[in-house]
Amino acid sequence: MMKKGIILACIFMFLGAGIALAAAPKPASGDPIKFGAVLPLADITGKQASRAMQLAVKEINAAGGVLGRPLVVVIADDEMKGEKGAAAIDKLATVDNVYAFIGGMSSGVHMAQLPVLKKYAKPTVWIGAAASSVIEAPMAEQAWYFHLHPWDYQQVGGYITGFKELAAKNPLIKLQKWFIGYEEGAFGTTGYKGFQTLWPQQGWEVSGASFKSALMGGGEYRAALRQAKDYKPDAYLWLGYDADALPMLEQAKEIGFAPPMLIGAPPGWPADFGKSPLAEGVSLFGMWAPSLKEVSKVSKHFWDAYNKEFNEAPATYFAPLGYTNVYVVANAINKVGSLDQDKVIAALKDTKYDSPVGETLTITASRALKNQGFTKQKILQWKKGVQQVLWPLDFKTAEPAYPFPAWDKR
Amino acid sequence: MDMQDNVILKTEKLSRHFWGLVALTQVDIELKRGEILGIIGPNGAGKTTLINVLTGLFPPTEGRIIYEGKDISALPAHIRSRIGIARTFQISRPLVDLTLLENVMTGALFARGLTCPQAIKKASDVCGFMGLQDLDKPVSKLTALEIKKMEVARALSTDPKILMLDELMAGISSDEADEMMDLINKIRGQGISICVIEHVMRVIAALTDRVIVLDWGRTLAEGPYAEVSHNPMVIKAYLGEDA
Amino acid sequence: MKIWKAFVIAALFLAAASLPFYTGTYLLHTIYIIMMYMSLAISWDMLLRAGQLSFGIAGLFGIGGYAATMLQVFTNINPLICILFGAIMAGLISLLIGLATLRLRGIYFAIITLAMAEIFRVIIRNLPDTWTGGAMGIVLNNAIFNGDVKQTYWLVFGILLITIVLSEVFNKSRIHFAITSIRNDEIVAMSSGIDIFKWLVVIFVITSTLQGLVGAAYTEIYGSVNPDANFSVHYSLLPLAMALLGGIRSTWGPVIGAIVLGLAGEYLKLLMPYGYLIIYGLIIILVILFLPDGIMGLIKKLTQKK
Amino acid sequence: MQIVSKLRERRYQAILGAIIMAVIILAVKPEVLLEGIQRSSLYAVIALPMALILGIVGIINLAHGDFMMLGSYMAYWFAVKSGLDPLLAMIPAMLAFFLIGILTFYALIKPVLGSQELNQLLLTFGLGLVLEEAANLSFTSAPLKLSVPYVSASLTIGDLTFGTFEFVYVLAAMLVFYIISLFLKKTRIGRAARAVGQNPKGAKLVGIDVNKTYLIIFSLSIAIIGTIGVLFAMRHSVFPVMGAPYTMKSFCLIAMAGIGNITGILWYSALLGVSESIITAIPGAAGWADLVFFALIVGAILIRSYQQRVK
Repeated sequence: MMKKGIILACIFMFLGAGIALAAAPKPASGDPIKFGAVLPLADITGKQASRAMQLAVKEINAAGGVLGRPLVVVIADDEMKGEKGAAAIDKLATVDNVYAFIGGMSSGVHMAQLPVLKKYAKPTVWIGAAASSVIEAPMAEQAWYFHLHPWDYQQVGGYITGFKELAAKNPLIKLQKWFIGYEEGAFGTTGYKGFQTLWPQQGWEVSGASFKSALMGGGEYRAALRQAKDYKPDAYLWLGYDADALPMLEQAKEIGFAPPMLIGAPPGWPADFGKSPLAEGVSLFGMWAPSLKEVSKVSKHFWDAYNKEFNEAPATYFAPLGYTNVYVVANAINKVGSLDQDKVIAALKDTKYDSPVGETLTITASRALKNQGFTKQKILQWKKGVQQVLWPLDFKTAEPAYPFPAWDKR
Repeated sequence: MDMQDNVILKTEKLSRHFWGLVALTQVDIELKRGEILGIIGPNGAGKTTLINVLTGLFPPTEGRIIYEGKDISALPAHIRSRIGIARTFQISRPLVDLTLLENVMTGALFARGLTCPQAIKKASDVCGFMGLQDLDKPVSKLTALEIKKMEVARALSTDPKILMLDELMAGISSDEADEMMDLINKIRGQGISICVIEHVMRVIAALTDRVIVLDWGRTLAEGPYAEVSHNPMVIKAYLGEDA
Repeated sequence: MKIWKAFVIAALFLAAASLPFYTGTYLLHTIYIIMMYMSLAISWDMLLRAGQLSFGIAGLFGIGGYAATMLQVFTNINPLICILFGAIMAGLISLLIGLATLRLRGIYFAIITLAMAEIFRVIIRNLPDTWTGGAMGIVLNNAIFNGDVKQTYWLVFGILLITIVLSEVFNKSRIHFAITSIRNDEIVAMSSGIDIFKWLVVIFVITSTLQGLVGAAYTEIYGSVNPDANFSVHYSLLPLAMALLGGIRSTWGPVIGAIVLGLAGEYLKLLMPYGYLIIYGLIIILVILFLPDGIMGLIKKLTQKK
Repeated sequence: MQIVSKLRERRYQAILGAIIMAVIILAVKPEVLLEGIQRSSLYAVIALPMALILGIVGIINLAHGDFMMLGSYMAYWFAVKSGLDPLLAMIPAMLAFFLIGILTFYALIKPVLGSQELNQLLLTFGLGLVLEEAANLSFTSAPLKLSVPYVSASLTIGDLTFGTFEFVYVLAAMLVFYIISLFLKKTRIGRAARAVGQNPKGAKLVGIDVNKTYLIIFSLSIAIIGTIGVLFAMRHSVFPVMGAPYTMKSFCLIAMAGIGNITGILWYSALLGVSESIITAIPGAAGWADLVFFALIVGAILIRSYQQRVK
């Protein structure tokens, strides 16, 4: 009896919503359309992504909502634990009845969510989890699964193209010998393995040494740095976290290691990194930099709106990614004009969205997955305390400083 | 042969050192079947160490322990308990999270390998023998005498052939001590050989067939109490300690 | 009295077993997560009853998970067999560790168990990718029962039942007397004919097998393993907190503690998305300060007064 | 002959072994030894106050690293607000953390002194959780890092270039060790503390105010670890969960040395730090450093227990 009542009520609500939709398209009203986002809220990446999502929701609703109905993003914390991440999907699906799943951060958590996601097979657009070995292949057959963050190997592939283009413009830049200092966890090791497979294909040499990230209680890099110094690389890259950034540079300076190119690839940077004199000339990989606001309107809009809304600067690229995440799904539904899942998925595949990370987001096939969003990260460089974009050249905000300035000449 | 059969436990040149300190040196003792042997000596003479070595808490540094004709020097404590060597402790060691009956049961359960119902029966019998009542009381509510009796009962529930009582009379009144002595005599009556460490000489005099005097880890004298108590060396050892 | 007790237990059992018929997916999922932690908490407590403190739940949890997953990957046999295999492997490994270390006591044994968990993690992370998936881990083709929540619930409930039954056996049989003697006074225990080392090894192996069982079920349910997640220290600490909160050395203490902390975590998260863990920490502090014997201690006090 | 008999003692064997190893490493890769000693000192100086609390108050303080974390945030905050050298923050930190120690003692530690060890353990675990989350709510999880030029100072002798700042940790470890030893041996309260640590009931009988002794030892230890937090922040990133791994490492070190063995902590941290340094210096082996770390701990504990059993 109860069930029937609920179903009837739902039908009436849908009917009501339909009538409301036909009658008055603006502003958003009626029964909300819900997206469910799973993010680690205790971490700054998840916290800022969730805020950026709320920002997008606010804008979308102000502009008429989704199908004229208000959009709601229900956010669930995964606590960076697999089981909590999976339970969050169950909650969003059954308690909140969300239409689509968005969000995402760590691959480790996402691995445990794959079975639940498969169970619901709702449109899922993920902004995190870049580890191809454990995510890409298992999700290859799922038409409803969209992955926006570039896979680990795509990132590495992007760097190859990027550095080649930079070197073509500046013949001083040498790329023959690389040394990778990588953190010993999943993030660093998978990254290093990508370099080990792709670098020799370019005829470039690569070697590496692991270290324990400060995030895991490490913070001693001198052994890895000394090995790098002995190797005399053209470029030294470290795959670690934000907590490793400055201590790593301080220790590099300490042992007198200043390669022609020094690159970092943490997912975020400490807030005050740019203030340190050691930061000057450090190259980095990332999806996004505040300086993009100089060359991209969407970026500028996002930057201003986020600052205004939350009184803080977006410090990680997961903020613009979260913002993009909501827009992409909302746009697809609005384009289709209904919640028909197959059509919405088709529309998602057709996505053309000018995202705040710079590029226009389109969906292409990656190695195994049909629905891959971004395919590369950017090459950036710290200059006078600001991250400038060096590559892709379309978004260039500065010329590369090369070689990396000596420690005592800054 | 006859002699051997008469002796249930004996030590041969038993020594025990702790981190270079000597606690027992070359101790030779014999415990005869059905006898009550007293072990006396000033504090620190090695009495408790002797019991600890005999029951297997520590292995001897040198020497052998022969029990019923077999060398048991290398056997661990729980095996010695199973083959019939039981003891009580100088400072009572009740198992605080168990009741009175359960305390007594442990011996029957593990040394005799009885099932729980059998052990309950056995323990109740032993407690009855010892005059213990209210068997479901937690040990925290027991009197000093009851705890002492409980310790004896726990030892008896292992069906021992030898019972070693370490200062059983300490901390109980003289009337209670008389009651305890009666019980000990009854236990001997069941054919159990008993080894008593005691400071209360009245008890030693009344109870024992024979005493061994230890001093500085050595055997100082041996014989019936009446004889030994007049031994000048023994008197000196005690007085020396007092002086 | 006894009939009453049996009736209550039967009613509880039926209610728990039939939960999937009238509970939503999310609640069911939350409950079986809590049940997994509950099993870990009870098994941890079972070792504690013998006087040994373990910080190594995560290690055995992870070993069980890895063993199950690797068997699944290499043979693709029935996941239930893999779960069993995971449990057995955890048991075997704990047997070796127990034989080597169970002469230690107190924090020395505790540290060894902690170190053991870390050592497993480092070894698994450094093994070739083709074996353990290295630092990234392994994803299975599918979760057990294709992710069906009801059957998953029954699986976890079954594991919890096994744990509870074993825990009750620990409390009601001769094992109870052995471990209580060992905990209270090892010298008395020896003198009562208890082979302490043997008992400790047996109990360590049983509780470790249970922890491996939960870990193996966990990986089959979520279809994946990776060294950082499956050996995460929170699998050691959270069950410990649950058991202490509920009241140690009983079956129902850890059960209550797991329910309280598990549900509190889940609801606080809804009330206070950012930083609810601070409340969680405060709950722990307040309970220790005001209910030193845990919630079970409070219940006992209240019922004794009547 | 005297030398030979001294060599029988374990302590001298250890010293001799350490010297031989040091000479070998010094000859091949001197920087490995130097960096190992620097790292060892950091381990030791963090573990020492925790050992003091465990040895005398009898509490395993699982929030130990979190107090260090607070100290590090304080250093950051001090340097940013005042513009002064963050090292100067050590003085206010010492005072502030002594007070924090007193408050923590009265609010949390004293009420559980009589209860079971596990409750004390869980209490400090809860406290650690609260401190970490409070830091997370106030400062977010994003790391902060002081930017002080002299922490990357180095010295070059011939081919060898090595960092000099971390000798501050060596100095700190020596200083803390001597302060603790002197305090325990020479002061009245220190002697009382040792008595209390060995036998609280007995100490009470001879008229020592056990609670006051606990209070002073606890607050002193918190003051030390808070101050170490300042030193730590000079060279490391500061974020809410930075302390937790050091709590674990310190706990391991204390177990390795044996409770109450303050000198042992210096030796064993040297063993751990230098061997870690050696492992990480071998190309390709760095990933196994943790294994060596924990294997050494397990080995040390097992060997000691075996030796005690044989005796």
